Amino acid sequence: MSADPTARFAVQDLALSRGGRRLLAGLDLELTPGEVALVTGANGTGKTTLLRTLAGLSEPAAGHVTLDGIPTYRIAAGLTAPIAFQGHTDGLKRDLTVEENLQFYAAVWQCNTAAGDVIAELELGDCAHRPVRYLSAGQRRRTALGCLQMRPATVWLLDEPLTNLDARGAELVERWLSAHMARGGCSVVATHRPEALAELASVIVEL
Amino acid sequence: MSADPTARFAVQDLALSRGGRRLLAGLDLELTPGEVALVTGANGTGKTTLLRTLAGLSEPAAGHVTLDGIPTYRIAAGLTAPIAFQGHTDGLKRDLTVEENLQFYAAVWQCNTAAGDVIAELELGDCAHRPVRYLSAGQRRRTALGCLQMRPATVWLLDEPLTNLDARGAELVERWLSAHMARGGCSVVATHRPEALAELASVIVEL
Amino acid sequence: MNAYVTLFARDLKLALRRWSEFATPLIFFVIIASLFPFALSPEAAVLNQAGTGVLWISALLSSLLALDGLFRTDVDDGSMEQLILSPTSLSLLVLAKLCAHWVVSSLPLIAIAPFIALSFYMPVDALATLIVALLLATPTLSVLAAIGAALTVSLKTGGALVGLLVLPLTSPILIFGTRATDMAMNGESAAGPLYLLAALAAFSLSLGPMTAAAALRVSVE
Amino acid sequence: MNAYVTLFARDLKLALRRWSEFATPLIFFVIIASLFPFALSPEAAVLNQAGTGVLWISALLSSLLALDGLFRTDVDDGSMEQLILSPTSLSLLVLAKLCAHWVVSSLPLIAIAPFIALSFYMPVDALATLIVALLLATPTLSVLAAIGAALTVSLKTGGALVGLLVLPLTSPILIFGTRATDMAMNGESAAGPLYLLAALAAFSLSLGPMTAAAALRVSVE
Amino acid sequence: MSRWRWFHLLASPPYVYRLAERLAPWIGAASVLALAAGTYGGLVLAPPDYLQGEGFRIIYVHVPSAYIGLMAYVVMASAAACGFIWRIKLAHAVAACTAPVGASFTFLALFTGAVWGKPMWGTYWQWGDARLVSELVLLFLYLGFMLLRSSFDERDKGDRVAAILAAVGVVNVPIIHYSVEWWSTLHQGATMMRLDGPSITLEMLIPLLIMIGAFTLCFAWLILRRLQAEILDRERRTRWVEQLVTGGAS
Ligand code: HEM
Ligand SMILES: Nc1ncnc2c1ncn2[C@@H]1O[C@H](COP(=O)(O)OP(=O)(O)OP(=O)(O)O)[C@@H](O)[C@H]1O
Ligand SMILES: Nc1ncnc2c1ncn2[C@@H]1O[C@H](COP(=O)(O)OP(=O)(O)OP(=O)(O)O)[C@@H](O)[C@H]1O
Ligand SMILES: [Mg+2]
Ligand SMILES: [Mg+2]
Repeated sequence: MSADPTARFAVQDLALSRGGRRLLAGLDLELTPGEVALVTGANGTGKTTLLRTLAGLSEPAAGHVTLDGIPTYRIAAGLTAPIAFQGHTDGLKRDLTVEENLQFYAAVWQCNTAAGDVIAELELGDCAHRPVRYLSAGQRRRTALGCLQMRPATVWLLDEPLTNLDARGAELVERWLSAHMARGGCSVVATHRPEALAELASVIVEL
Repeated sequence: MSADPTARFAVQDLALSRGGRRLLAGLDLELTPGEVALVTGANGTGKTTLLRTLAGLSEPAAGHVTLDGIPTYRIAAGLTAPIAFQGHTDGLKRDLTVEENLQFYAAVWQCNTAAGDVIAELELGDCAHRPVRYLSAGQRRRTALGCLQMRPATVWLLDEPLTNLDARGAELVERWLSAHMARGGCSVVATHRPEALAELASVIVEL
Repeated sequence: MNAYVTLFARDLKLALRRWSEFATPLIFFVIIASLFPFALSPEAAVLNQAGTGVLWISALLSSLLALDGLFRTDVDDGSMEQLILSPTSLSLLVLAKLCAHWVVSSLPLIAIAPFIALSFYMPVDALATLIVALLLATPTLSVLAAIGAALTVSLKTGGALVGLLVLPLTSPILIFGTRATDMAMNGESAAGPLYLLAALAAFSLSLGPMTAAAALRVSVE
Repeated sequence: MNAYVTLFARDLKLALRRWSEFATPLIFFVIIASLFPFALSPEAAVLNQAGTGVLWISALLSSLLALDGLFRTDVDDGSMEQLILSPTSLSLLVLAKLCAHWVVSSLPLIAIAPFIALSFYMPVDALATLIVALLLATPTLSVLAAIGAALTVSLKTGGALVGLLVLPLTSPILIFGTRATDMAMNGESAAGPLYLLAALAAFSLSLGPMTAAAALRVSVE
Repeated sequence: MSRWRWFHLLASPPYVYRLAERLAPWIGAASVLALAAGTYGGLVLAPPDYLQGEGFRIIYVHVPSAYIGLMAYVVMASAAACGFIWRIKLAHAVAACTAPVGASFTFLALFTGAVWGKPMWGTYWQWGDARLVSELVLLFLYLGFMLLRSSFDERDKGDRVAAILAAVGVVNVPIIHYSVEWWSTLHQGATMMRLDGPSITLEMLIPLLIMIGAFTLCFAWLILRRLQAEILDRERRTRWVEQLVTGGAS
């Protein structure tokens, strides 16, 4: 399951539509290892839809999204899993503790990062054994982001990762993104606060 | 149901706890008509808990929250409703359209603001008749904030109102807050981006 | 009162938004009833005997099934907080939700019950009693289910136990209901069990919404 | 395989944390079973006839009832997206969830069934057949219900629509199940229907998870 | 090579629309003729049954509609499966417009059977009978398909999800059919519905066969017309439909 860290992520002539309405068309984008693309745009312009399509969760209306030449839609259909997606929802089980949630994802992705280390980095030490249901919104978001460390993924697709995070949380996201780039990964981040991540970005896609 | 626009909102020696842990103690705050208090603090320090207690949704561990001398906990128990609370969740029905959601709250609060005007102000014209389920995260948040205009409330309690909003959305919140203050209302806003609302704030509570 | 009507209308609208939603409890009822002959022997004598039971159990199930989500969606999406903070009393609002749910789930079922009863060879004279009994029993079932739903929503794990305690309370309703139907089928007067059902309905409708409202207030805290 | 075990364990753990949700169908089962004698005449002969039917219908309903939420919570909280993107095949993960659900909801029911059967005067010799038949039939019921749940997961309409989709498909199981039980009660060998149940279980377990996975993929889109 | 050309043509809505436009009148006319012939043969030429008297003539509606009801399900499920596997929107359209037609014929079979049952068995409905119950289950399968499809606001998604259901259903139809048959023979012996084997005369049989043919043609005509409507609805935003509509208006 070890993902190739130097993959090429390419978007060609992409068109998206929702409910019969065309959201965007003719989008081209190419990310080489170590690059971050920021996606910005007003509410409802299609950032989330774009990220889901890049992840291979939905099929584009036209065009292609490929990772090393393989369409991501087929990757999502179970070949291998080099793509990590973090959407508006957090993907956590309310009744499991922070630690259990992290361990679950580690097991599913067959990754041997220790949950304890990630929890320490997230500064969630005192709620590690508390069910997620009792966490504050920001603590939940941190846990969800922690799951990123549990996936050996080449491409990170993050939808407004800074939501509900305080200043230290935002710093953490920045640090993790740089580390991911340094490892040769690439990433697409949708955000309403491009200024907070502008230093890292190599491309800015304005929808 | 007409709310007194010039009420006095007072917090005396408030203490909060969750799950047996004391979150804060000895908080005093007094808001006169036209004042906005910003609540800031790291993730998990108790901003949401504070706002819910102010709204009267939960009882404080110690101390009092009063609006013109009446404890808000009793207000919430059904006497009258001069308090509007907007939390992390949006309180919208997924299967109703934007317009229907707004009209519902207008009817429950017996307020005769026209939904159409609010929708226009929210710039949601083209999704007014779309079920909320199909809106983007930001469009949903706007709709939720729109419900504020449907309640003749003196006190606005907003928990991170800027979440998921783009720049124009943030401006709108600012504009509405100023209008509310100009009407003689007061408000408490929890946020991780105090700089965006700093101009309006008369008090900043650092948790 | 205005808020009552609004919430009632909203819940009706939510239910009717898709016609499938309105039709499915009905079809569900028909299907359960038509599956029973598979499990029992399809002879008229046995079916006739079991018909009453089948009808009442199907009625119970279809009024309980949908009720689980009665408050959960409102609590999850934050509407419940808004309703609690609204100027109208929460008990009244709970009653509105209950009534809407009853109209959508129980009323069509009562309308179709006579046909099912006929297909189970119930005598025509007994139908009126069956309908009256269902009209009296279903509100109580709905109230009980609503209390269970409110407790389950509010007390997360521990309180669900209370929800479980509510379920067995439905058995008196079923017993009086089947009793009334059986008596009518035998040509006797079913007034006794019907009065009891009416008393239970009055009792539960007057106290139930308050109880559910109290449980909900805790849930949101 | 590792992911299979993990997901299985997680779902078991979640179920035990919310045990009341899973106990509900069981209580249902007991209530229905204890209530049926009221609807039938309490004579041994009639009860004996109806007992099989009641047992099977309750088994059917209780495996359908809880399954509605099998995927819904995962879809709502975004876990499903993560599972779809994971390196393990989705069919295998669906199978894991199914197995966990079966252990939590069907197994206790099978454990309690003999006691209910005895209370309906079923002969002791027939109990072994009853248990085997339930063991063979419940997996197919769960698979069918899971497919129904996957098809409707992105709809607000919950249990009722699933019922409509799935109940007609379950009639063979009911027929073979009751047939096996009846044959055993008459002292005949029930091998025939049991083999058919086993064949259906093998068939549905091999194709069902794939089908449910395909439905989930479309739904989450 | 040419086989693939056909495949592509059949997946092209305008082509299929025009093809249906050309075929429908012929099939419709043929169906009317056959219906007339079958009705005349069945109601006038065929002699009354020696057991059931004139009442047996309902068979000329009952059996054909029962047969169409079953066949339509197979048509619907195959179309839906093609649509799902090869992602042909048109195949989904075929499935979508077959469902109500099939459900109607199934209902007709149930209804005529019930009406027939009253004089023959003394009751409209008999839970114990295999055919009756499996026909009812078939009706539920249709209703499930239609309800599921219409529950999605995005037609695309509804098509694909319902296709899965149709495929599961088609696997189950034979299982249901046979299991029900075995079940009822266990409890009450042979069913009452049986043409009396060799005793049926040619005069009765031939009109029946003609009626079956006529119903099939009628079914085909209904499907073609409904398919045209469905295509127009699905393609209402395309240029060719616009031209078709404005061209027709001017
Ligand atoms: C609601 C009641 C009824 C239903 C649902 C029903 C259904 C069916 C079905 C599904 C078929 C099979 C057609 C085929 O195999 O292609 C059939 C055939 C037939 N039915 Fe009925 N039926 C009903 C009542 C009756 C009654 C009351 C009679 C007459 C006494 C009757 C006489 C026949 C005959 C003669 C056939 C042709 C049998 C054959 O060719 O094998 N049906 N019916
Ligand atoms: N049942 C509980 N048991 C223990 N701790 C709890 C419980 N419920 C909440 N908490 C804790 O209470 C604290 C306050 O949460 P609250 O949601 O008020 O924080 P917040 O300031 O709004 O944070 P954020 O900025 O992340 O939204 C959190 O640290 C949370 O973990
Ligand atoms: N079924 C549908 N019918 C019509 N429009 C739809 C449907 N589903 C989504 N949309 C629209 O598609 C657009 C794209 O939504 P998306 O969630 O991708 O936006 P976004 O850029 O992420 O916005 P935000 O910044 O608010 O998160 C929105 O305008 C939404 O209203
Ligand atoms: Mg978005
Ligand atoms: Mg908070």
